[in-house]
Amino acid sequence: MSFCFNDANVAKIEALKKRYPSAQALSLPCLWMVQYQEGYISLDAIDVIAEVTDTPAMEIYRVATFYTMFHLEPTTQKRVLVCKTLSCKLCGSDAVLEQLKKHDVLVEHVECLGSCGTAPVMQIDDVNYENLTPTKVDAIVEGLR
Amino acid sequence: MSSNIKVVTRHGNSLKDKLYLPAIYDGVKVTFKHLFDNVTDMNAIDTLEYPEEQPTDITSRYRGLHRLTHRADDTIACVACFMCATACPSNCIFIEAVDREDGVDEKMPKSFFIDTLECVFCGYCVEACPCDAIRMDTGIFSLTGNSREDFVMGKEQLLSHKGAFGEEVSCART
Amino acid sequence: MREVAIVSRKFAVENSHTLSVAQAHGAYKTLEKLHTLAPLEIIEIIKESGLRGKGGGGAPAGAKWALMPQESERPSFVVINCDESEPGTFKDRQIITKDPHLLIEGILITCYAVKAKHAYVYIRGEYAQYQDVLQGAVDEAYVAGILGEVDVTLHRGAGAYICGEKSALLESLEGKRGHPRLKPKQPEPEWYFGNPTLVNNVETIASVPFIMEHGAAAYRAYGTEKSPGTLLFAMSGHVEKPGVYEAEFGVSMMDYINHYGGGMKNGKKLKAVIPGGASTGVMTAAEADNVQLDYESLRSMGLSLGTGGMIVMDEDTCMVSVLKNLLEFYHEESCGQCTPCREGTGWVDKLVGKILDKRGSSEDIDKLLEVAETMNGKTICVFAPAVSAVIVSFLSRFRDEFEAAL
Amino acid sequence: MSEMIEIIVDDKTYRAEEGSLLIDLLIREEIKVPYFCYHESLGADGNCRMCMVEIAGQKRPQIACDTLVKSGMEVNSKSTKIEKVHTDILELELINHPVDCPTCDQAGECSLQDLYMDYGLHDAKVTIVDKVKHDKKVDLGSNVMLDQERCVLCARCTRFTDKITHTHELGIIGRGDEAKVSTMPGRKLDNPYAMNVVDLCPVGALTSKDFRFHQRVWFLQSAESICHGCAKGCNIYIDHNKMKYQDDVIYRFRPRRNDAVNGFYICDEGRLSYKELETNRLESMLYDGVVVDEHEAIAQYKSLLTQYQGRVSVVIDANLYSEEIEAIVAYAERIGAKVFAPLECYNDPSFADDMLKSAQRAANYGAIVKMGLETNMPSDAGLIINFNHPTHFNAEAEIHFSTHKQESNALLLPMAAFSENSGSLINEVGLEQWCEKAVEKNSPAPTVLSWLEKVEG
Repeated sequence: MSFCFNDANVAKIEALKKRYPSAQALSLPCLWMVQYQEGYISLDAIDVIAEVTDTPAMEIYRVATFYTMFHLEPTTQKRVLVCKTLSCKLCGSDAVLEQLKKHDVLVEHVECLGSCGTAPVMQIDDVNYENLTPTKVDAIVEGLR
Repeated sequence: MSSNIKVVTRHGNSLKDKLYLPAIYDGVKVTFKHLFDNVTDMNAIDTLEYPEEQPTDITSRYRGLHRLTHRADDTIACVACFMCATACPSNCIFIEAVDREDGVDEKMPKSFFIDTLECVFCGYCVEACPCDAIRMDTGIFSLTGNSREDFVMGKEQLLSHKGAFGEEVSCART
Repeated sequence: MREVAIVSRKFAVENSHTLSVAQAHGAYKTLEKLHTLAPLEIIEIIKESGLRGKGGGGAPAGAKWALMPQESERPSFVVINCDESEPGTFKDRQIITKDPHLLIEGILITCYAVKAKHAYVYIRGEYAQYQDVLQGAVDEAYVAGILGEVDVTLHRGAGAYICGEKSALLESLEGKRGHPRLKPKQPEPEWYFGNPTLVNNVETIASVPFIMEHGAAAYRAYGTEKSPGTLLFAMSGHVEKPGVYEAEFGVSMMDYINHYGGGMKNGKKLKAVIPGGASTGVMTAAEADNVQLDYESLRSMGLSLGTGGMIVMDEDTCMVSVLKNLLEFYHEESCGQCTPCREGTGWVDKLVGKILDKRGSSEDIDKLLEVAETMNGKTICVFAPAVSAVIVSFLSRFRDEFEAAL
Repeated sequence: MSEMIEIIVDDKTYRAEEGSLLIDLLIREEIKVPYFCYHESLGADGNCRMCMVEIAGQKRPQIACDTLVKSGMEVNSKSTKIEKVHTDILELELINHPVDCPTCDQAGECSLQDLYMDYGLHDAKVTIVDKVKHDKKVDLGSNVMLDQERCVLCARCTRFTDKITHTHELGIIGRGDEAKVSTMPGRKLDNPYAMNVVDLCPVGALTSKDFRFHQRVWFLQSAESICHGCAKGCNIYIDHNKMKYQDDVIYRFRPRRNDAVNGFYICDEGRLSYKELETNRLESMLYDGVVVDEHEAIAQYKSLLTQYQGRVSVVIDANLYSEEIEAIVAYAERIGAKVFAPLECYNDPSFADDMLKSAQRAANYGAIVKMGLETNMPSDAGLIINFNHPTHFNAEAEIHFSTHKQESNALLLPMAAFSENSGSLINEVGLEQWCEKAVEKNSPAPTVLSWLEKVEG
């Protein structure tokens, strides 16, 4: 199985190339595109990105493993990011986590999501769900189906 | 006086000391006392009637024949680090190392020989071992053989020796 | 308390992120005036205003702008740091969602002053939904012809706290791992693919239009002598109404918490406050009673103002578990480049974990301080020194709690 | 070239080029400074934080690898304060290290061990038991084994594949204390210089599959020599040892620094060429496939020489030492033989690259050219006396001084290989270099010079 950027992404890459002094700068945007297109970042995709960005594939792989938001393994479950950092912890992220364990989702315990004022918070598909309570968690996760 | 003759001054503080004869008498007295005791009671002799009689006073600190210890899982404890061979003053330990494939460790001896004819039983190898893999606690003090080769102990033989004082497995490698 | 709205003036306006609403409320007015001034004159105004970087360090912005070459063979760039990852900090997100055009206006002024034609906004990966709002505003500005001569590109990070450090951010923007760079030997601009680059925080740039419009003196009318102007202070944790509220430097911390935050949650007693984001250390309730929110006051206590994102903790909070929580954060986020940070953050995390599990000994507390000492001042960036300061601040103020946990 | 200035290190004055790296000065002047990540050929990376020194006027200790020498700079490299810094950072390097020196092949030449002896020597303060775990046995390919737990993440190996070979196989992946060196999943380290990462690695993370476990390094003796793989003349150490009751054996070749020739590196093919010196060696004198003693061999030699008087050609291998070549040429003159040193067979363009590998695969190529010897193939030869030249010649009769066994009915006389003899070589650009004698075999084959004495005696 080999990877190809879809047409929309190919157009995006062409547009982005004009906006950076070097193609290497496209590695993060490309990794994002791959992740949205495929759900995860495969080694094939890394090779394609390496070609697009004119950068060694290893460099792209190093980058992909550095940033925690990139996933190198596919999953069929819904990823739920729960913030575990201080403000959320003080405001009850442990209860949120306990509640989430009862659902069939892939819970990722992540560091600060930048919603300290509306803690506790979780993020699903780039959307923050704030001021959570266990009841709210149930409603939100049920709503995903 | 001839220059070849050296005058030795008598030692001692008193005349009795300077005479020497009383001291000689004291010494001879001890000798004859033992002679007399031994002749009258054969059991008082400290000599062992070996091999009919075997020693009973071998302690755990006695440096007997070497052995290679096992880990708790019964595999060899030695990792072929060559520390014993390096420390050995008589260069009588011969090791060949090899990749260990059983997943227990990375490295083990493919062959491990101690030439006990060259060995001076100093125990440096035991001191040097970082893995408590070689010991001299077998209590074996007597080695016999028909050829020189019989005294070159291989890995299997060294592994087969049992410890004589209870501590069977390597303390360092569990 | 004097109400002030320099950056937050359009926050309450509905749909302020759209160009029409923003313009109706005065957005982009300064652009007409902009070209009547020379770039160097603008830098002078910024210098006079005493504007300080609001990303945590508080370095004077004007001096940084002045490092940018006015004549350069290579193109200059402006990079806006919106990698807001410091726990307790969530102010830049308010700007990019509630008044993105203020930021764009600030960018245009900055680019003019430092002769840059392209600005990048580096947004943390977790802010995708807020990035969309800002991207919408940028698109509108392109359509309206506000952007075009100057380009603005949004660049999304992907979950690395260290990319908030300016040189790590640039590495990341170059498409590499976010490793901070070795520091230059003399003052010089940052470099993006070898091109001179200015890196500023979102709020710093968003403060620029006000200064342009009303002059340096108007900005200096707020705040203190050394910390002029305002900051989007924020609070979270055990307060009734957590959130972001703009206030001038120098206000009393307790006044701020009581006035905007509605006091402590459930009427509990205050125990401790982390003054400006996780890395700024911790203070006791007694210290919080007397402290003013400006860089110098906090510096004198051995703490720092950081981004002004306060984390408020009530009497029921266990300080050992708070420190453990923070150290887990640092352990997770260390980039792993320098030995003291890579190994030290893990060790202190595990040590505090040991104390929290009641397996610790008094030696472990001393060891914590010793490791903290080793982590201080021996690394490329200030991540490890910040961790070190956090440990020291916790142990110097709440040592009894740690000892009780043994 | 920049101005030479004076700086003070530990109260002594040194001269250095302004703006050069302080650590280079410290290394050059042999002032003890601990470091892992710095390497003269890879430059500063500043990640290990070990090379800290105190600089007058600076509040904090500074890393010497990122400090430029300035006139009047005062450096202190051994105060109690700075020694504590070294000790403390070294301790951090060790907290997640498995400390498995007994099984580690780097033991004896490991920077961590050496620095622990210099700066550590304390009991472990680490009480945490859950060290970070990684893979301990990764076969990277190209004879390189990786132990991720022993790695100090100095990034020398990754910088080598990035900056020197530009092949980018290695990288540090992950971050924080989970960071580790790796290749991309399913891919291998694959370049002709790959094994240099083993030398570069300051600790036991990268070891040579070819060498590891064969010998402990403290038993080895090193001789300074030159690689015979091609005409580049890369400087090497021949690491060899004679174990009790055994023969003297070469265990490995290591590159030896020479900035004028090979810098810090050698190619893998050259590095592994030591194996040829240990295998398939001609050990006895043979005539017509039958073992003969020295007396018979010399008698046979002389009778062949008499029989083909006037129709004798001498052929010389371009890997022989200059001294040997000169002696052979002089001998040929005495017996009235023509001298040939055909070079055609050494030419292998497929071997060449723009780093260290030369298409001329003969170590003393330069000497043959310099002496102006006939490089054509010998023609109309009755008898060919071949001094280890690899080509098979058609002649009525042949006498072959050879290091290695071969299928031949000729008079085969074993001779010492370059590692068993000393002499000088001239490389392809005319640089003359000396090779030490390394190996003393239990029953050594005669050298060319002693053979000449024997056959003329």
